[in-house]
Amino acid sequence: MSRLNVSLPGLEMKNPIMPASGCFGFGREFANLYDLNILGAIMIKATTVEPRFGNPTPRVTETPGGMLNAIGLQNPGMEKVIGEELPWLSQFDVPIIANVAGKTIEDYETVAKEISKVDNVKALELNISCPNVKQGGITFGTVPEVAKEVTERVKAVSEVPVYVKLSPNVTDIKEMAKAVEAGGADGITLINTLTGMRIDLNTGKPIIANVTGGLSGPAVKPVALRMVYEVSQTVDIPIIGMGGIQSAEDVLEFYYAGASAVAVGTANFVDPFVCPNIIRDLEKLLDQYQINHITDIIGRSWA
Amino acid sequence: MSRLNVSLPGLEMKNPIMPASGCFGFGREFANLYDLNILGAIMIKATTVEPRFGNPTPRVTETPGGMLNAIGLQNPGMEKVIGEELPWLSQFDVPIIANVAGKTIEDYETVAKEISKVDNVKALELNISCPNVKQGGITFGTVPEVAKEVTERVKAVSEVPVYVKLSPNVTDIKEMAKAVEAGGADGITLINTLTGMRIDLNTGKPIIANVTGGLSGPAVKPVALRMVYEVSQTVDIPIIGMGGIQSAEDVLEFYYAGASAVAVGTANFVDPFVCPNIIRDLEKLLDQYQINHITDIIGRSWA
Amino acid sequence: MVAVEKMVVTEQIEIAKNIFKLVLKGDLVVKVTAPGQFVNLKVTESLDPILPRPISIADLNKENHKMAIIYRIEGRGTELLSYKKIGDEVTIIGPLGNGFPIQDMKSGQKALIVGGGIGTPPLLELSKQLALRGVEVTHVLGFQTKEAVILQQELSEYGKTYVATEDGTEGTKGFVTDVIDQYELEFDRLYTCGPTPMLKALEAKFPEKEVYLSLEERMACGIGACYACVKETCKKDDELGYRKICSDGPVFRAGEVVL
Amino acid sequence: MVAVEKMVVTEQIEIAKNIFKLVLKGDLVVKVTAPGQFVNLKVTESLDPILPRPISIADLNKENHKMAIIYRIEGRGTELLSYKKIGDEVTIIGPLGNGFPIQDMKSGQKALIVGGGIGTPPLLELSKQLALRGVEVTHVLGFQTKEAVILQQELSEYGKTYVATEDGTEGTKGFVTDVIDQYELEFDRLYTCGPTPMLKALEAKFPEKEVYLSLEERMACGIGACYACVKETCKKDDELGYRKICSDGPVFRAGEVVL
Ligand SMILES: Cc1cc2nc3c(=O)[nH]c(=O)nc-3n(C[C@H](O)[C@H](O)[C@H](O)COP(=O)(O)OP(=O)(O)OC[C@H]3O[C@@H](n4cnc5c(N)ncnc54)[C@H](O)[C@@H]3O)c2cc1C
Ligand SMILES: Cc1cc2nc3c(=O)[nH]c(=O)nc-3n(C[C@H](O)[C@H](O)[C@H](O)COP(=O)(O)OP(=O)(O)OC[C@H]3O[C@@H](n4cnc5c(N)ncnc54)[C@H](O)[C@@H]3O)c2cc1C
Ligand SMILES: Cc1cc2nc3c(=O)[nH]c(=O)nc-3n(C[C@H](O)[C@H](O)[C@H](O)COP(=O)(O)O)c2cc1C
Ligand SMILES: Cc1cc2nc3c(=O)[nH]c(=O)nc-3n(C[C@H](O)[C@H](O)[C@H](O)COP(=O)(O)O)c2cc1C
Ligand code: FES
Ligand code: FES
Repeated sequence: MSRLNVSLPGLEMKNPIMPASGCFGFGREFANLYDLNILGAIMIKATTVEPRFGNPTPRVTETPGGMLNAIGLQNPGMEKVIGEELPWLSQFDVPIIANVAGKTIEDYETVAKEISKVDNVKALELNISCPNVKQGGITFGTVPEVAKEVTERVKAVSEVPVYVKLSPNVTDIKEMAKAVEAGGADGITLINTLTGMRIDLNTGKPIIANVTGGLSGPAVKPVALRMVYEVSQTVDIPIIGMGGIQSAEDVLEFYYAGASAVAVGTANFVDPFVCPNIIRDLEKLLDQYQINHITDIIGRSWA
Repeated sequence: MSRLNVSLPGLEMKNPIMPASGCFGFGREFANLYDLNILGAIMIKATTVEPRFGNPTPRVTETPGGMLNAIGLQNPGMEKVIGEELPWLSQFDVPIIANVAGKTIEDYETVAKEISKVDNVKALELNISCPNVKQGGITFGTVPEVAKEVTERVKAVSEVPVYVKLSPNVTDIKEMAKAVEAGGADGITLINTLTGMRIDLNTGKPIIANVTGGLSGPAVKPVALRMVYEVSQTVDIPIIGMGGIQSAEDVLEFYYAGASAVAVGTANFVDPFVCPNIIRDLEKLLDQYQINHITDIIGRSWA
Repeated sequence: MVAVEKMVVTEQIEIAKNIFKLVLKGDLVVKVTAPGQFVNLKVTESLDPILPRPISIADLNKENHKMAIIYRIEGRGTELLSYKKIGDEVTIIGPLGNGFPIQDMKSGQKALIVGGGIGTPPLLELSKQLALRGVEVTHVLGFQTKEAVILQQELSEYGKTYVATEDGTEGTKGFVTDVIDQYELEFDRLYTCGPTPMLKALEAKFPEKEVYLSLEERMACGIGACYACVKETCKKDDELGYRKICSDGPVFRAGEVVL
Repeated sequence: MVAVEKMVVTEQIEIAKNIFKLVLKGDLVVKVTAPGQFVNLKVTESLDPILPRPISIADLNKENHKMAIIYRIEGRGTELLSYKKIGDEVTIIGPLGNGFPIQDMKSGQKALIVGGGIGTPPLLELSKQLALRGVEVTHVLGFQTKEAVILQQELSEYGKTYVATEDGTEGTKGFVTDVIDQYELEFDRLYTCGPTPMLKALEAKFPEKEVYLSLEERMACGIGACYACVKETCKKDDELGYRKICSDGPVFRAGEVVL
């Protein structure tokens, strides 16, 4: 029996490793590199009702131990994702988590309703936390009542379990978690990116055209771990943890903090084979630390 | 005429470079390494009414591009700081910024009142943002109304200008800045540390005995810059920026973002000569970028 | 197919001020399919700096599994790269992108290859392969000043090579377009890589001609997954409305995307 | 006085499994004032890892400006250190701390030096200097197993050297305290460095004796400025109530701080 298989609402996974939304497109590029069947799940790029072009470039820049991005939720729109991307992904025996974004609650409802009908979409991830979209987006992710309402309304129309992705840019992540749990969320994913900035020394102007961007990568790992630790002890729904994961060791750390599965974002850009490598190393690491099954260690760091 | 001299409320400085509170003790150790007279100012270790032992060890650990600390405001108490440390520091022609901490508003008032009477203390820095003290501390730094009240009450008793040090662990740093400005703050210092965590793979337990710690160092620089950028355009009082500064280039970035002076924390541990090195390099950098005076570039990144 | 490989440094020389030629050996070389492709290069195994750097393949030798890249020290990443010594390993992700179309160029046709500054390197392999096909190649290279001139000699092997410098310290004083005018250069197809103003000038100058431009943008993934490097299409009714420089380019037909 | 210096690697050898001896050359060496002092060592110029690593000075040669450190690969920092080659530079902050008191030890007096595992290295220079003063030195070293034994031969040069291993694969089976009992070792002063349980056992065993312990704690500044490395004092009425391991220690008289 596998020591890595994990069951979460809607998700029967071979292992708890999945690429994070926005860092893996719709899988096509990585399918050229390795067999996507080995992944625990795939979180696809944020999908909105209409196609979106996103922000002007430069959209990314590097920071110490991390990177900033302000892609601006570029995506081909719900219709194409449902009509082309998801059918293409159905060739793989991997549950898809559809990342849903929008400007209004109605947008979220529309996308959630339609995309949750697709066969291989096993769960939704409500992106109420994208810092790079000017309207809507960010407020949903920082006001508990609004987050609760979005969650409730999406739950009412979704045919699959709903995970809510929380923003780390809040005073009290526990409040946010409790709000979305009360709204009926089946799980929580965190963290999205921390809002940050970098300035070009030659021009004195921000490097990212959008001025600020979302900070991700190893630099944010301590913040992500702290939030997983806090939230996992506050709510009764499972957490998919992310933020700076680069190695199987990092996966253990998130499990100890209280995560029930993890997602890998930025690291896919540093090494496109990072997900298969982590899955390979994880099994060895369980031996090394004499862990019988990965689920045995959830929350081991709790007092 | 110097191209680096800077005047801020209470502070006439040869240059805008000062060690950050808690990363320089009361200067004694660094005085063995170089002449403290070259510094623009010194932010001394947080001072509380009573002596404090602080948290159990381990108190520090490393993270990707940064570090976590949970010192717990260890300090010899107001009486000793006023009776021994500040007189010793008075041998240097450098303005001292006294970092004031406490559990209650009364604590802040008591320390502020007494310490602001000392001759070489030219400004206070209200530490309402230390994440490593369990009672009091953190609430002051995350609730605008409370922050305003502490500021007002300290302003009423202080004989020198009061800077308020803001926590980055908030949803809206602009709100906090406006609150302390309304409370009469003469300036703002930011950022204090982001709350983070790291787990020991061998034990599965947090490495920091206090469980969480404050994240500092280059990893947080993008967050610090973003907050300086936001706050400097929101309030009319000057900002002393900090968070991950390691080089003269970093100083320029903070100036472009909107800072009027900067503090250097963690980098003092990586290279104890970092402050003199930055001061030396800064002058050259002004040449390279054809900047006449450092104050010319404050906020150059603003739209 | 894209691979990740630790390639070994077999040569590192400074060919002009702050411009280096680095030769790397590894199996990845045989996967290169076209001149103008690039690699994403990790300058260190540590996370400082964390992102790989996109650098064009300048010269290829599939038989002995070697390729050369030519880069200018711009910032910390390229500076660290310049410290690599023979025998050191460098992690390479590649080959990436589609490169310049050459299969449809026939012997006897005329190609004008225009390079600007540090955009010149990928044109070396391009020129070599065109020449091999019997295409008549002419080069026009633009630089700021004499010290910045690179690859003039190497390119001369494959065809006539003109140089322009902005300050006139070498060749024609002025821009590549001045050289083209001055010598009334003719071509069936123009290939170019260099700074955006130069690409814009060439696009504007030859609206009726077949012009291929190699573009740059800040990248993260380099393979088309992150949407960091998009450009809008010129045609507003284009089905997608955008192209990714890393995976749809970096070479585009002039008029395809907005420069 | 503390200096920051790029010292040059002149030797790097693996003296036991995952344990390395690194010899560094530089002017900083002449500033060392006592055995048991340590340095803070940057394993890379990059910010990954960012903090310097505290490592004891194991052997000193002031004349030719060399010092040796002996370290075990524990994590990423020490692993990276083990890749340093002859000629490489390593940035060192030091010397730090106060080291072992030896000035008051007289010729003919007896010192018992007890080392545990990777705590043994600073005892080498200590023993050398004590022996030079005519002090009669005896060593007891404790390790987990035979493969982990280090410095047995080097220390034998200065005095009798006993070894204990937990699994009995070398010397006495058991702990250093077992060796001391077994051979009824006597001393005027005991110096020790090693894991905390060992230090505690020695402190408890010789409450009436002069025992000096070298301690460890996670550090940041290494110079006494950050309050990362404090230990509570045993005496509750101590004026400070704490000591900093980096600047007040790392060596303390047993009974001064709570282990
Ligand atoms: C397809 C492509 C091919 C290229 N080929 C070459 C080549 O053959 N020779 C050469 O010298 N340069 C080439 N460049 C530019 C090269 O990528 C940058 O000069 C290099 O990344 C700068 O890195 P740095 O760390 O020295 O500078 P920094 O400014 O410190 O880099 C910081 C970050 O910005 C990015 N960045 C900075 N400048 C550029 C740029 N112009 N384009 C894309 N990203 C940038 C870096 O990749 C890095 O993520 C190419 C760029 C692209 C997109
Ligand atoms: C005064 C002093 C003298 C020392 N002398 C020696 C010596 O001579 N030989 C030797 O092998 N080791 C010695 N150590 C321990 C050595 O500092 C650690 O083994 C080393 O820092 C581990 O670094 P790493 O990157 O390999 O491990 P990691 O676990 O990756 O290190 C992560 C962080 O934890 C810190 N850390 C980890 N373990 C320790 C520890 N035991 N003590 C202090 N900080 C630690 C590191 O400095 C770093 O900041 C000494 C420690 C101190 C305090
Ligand atoms: C280039 C990029 C694009 C992203 N796009 C999305 C997105 O569309 N939807 C979303 O919920 N999160 C998005 N994220 C956030 C990641 O899914 C993830 O939460 C974050 O990057 C932290 O993980 P990491 O440190 O492993 O990258 C994006 C991140 C990056 C770097
Ligand atoms: C070890 C340590 C101790 C600190 N102690 C204090 C303190 O006593 N008072 C305070 O206001 N900030 C304290 N700080 C926060 C710093 O002053 C500074 O705000 C923060 O570290 C960000 O700057 P940096 O990235 O340059 O370190 C401490 C930071 C560190 C690393
Ligand atoms: S760099 Fe990721 S899509 Fe081009
Ligand atoms: S490490 Fe900073 S006080 Fe000891």
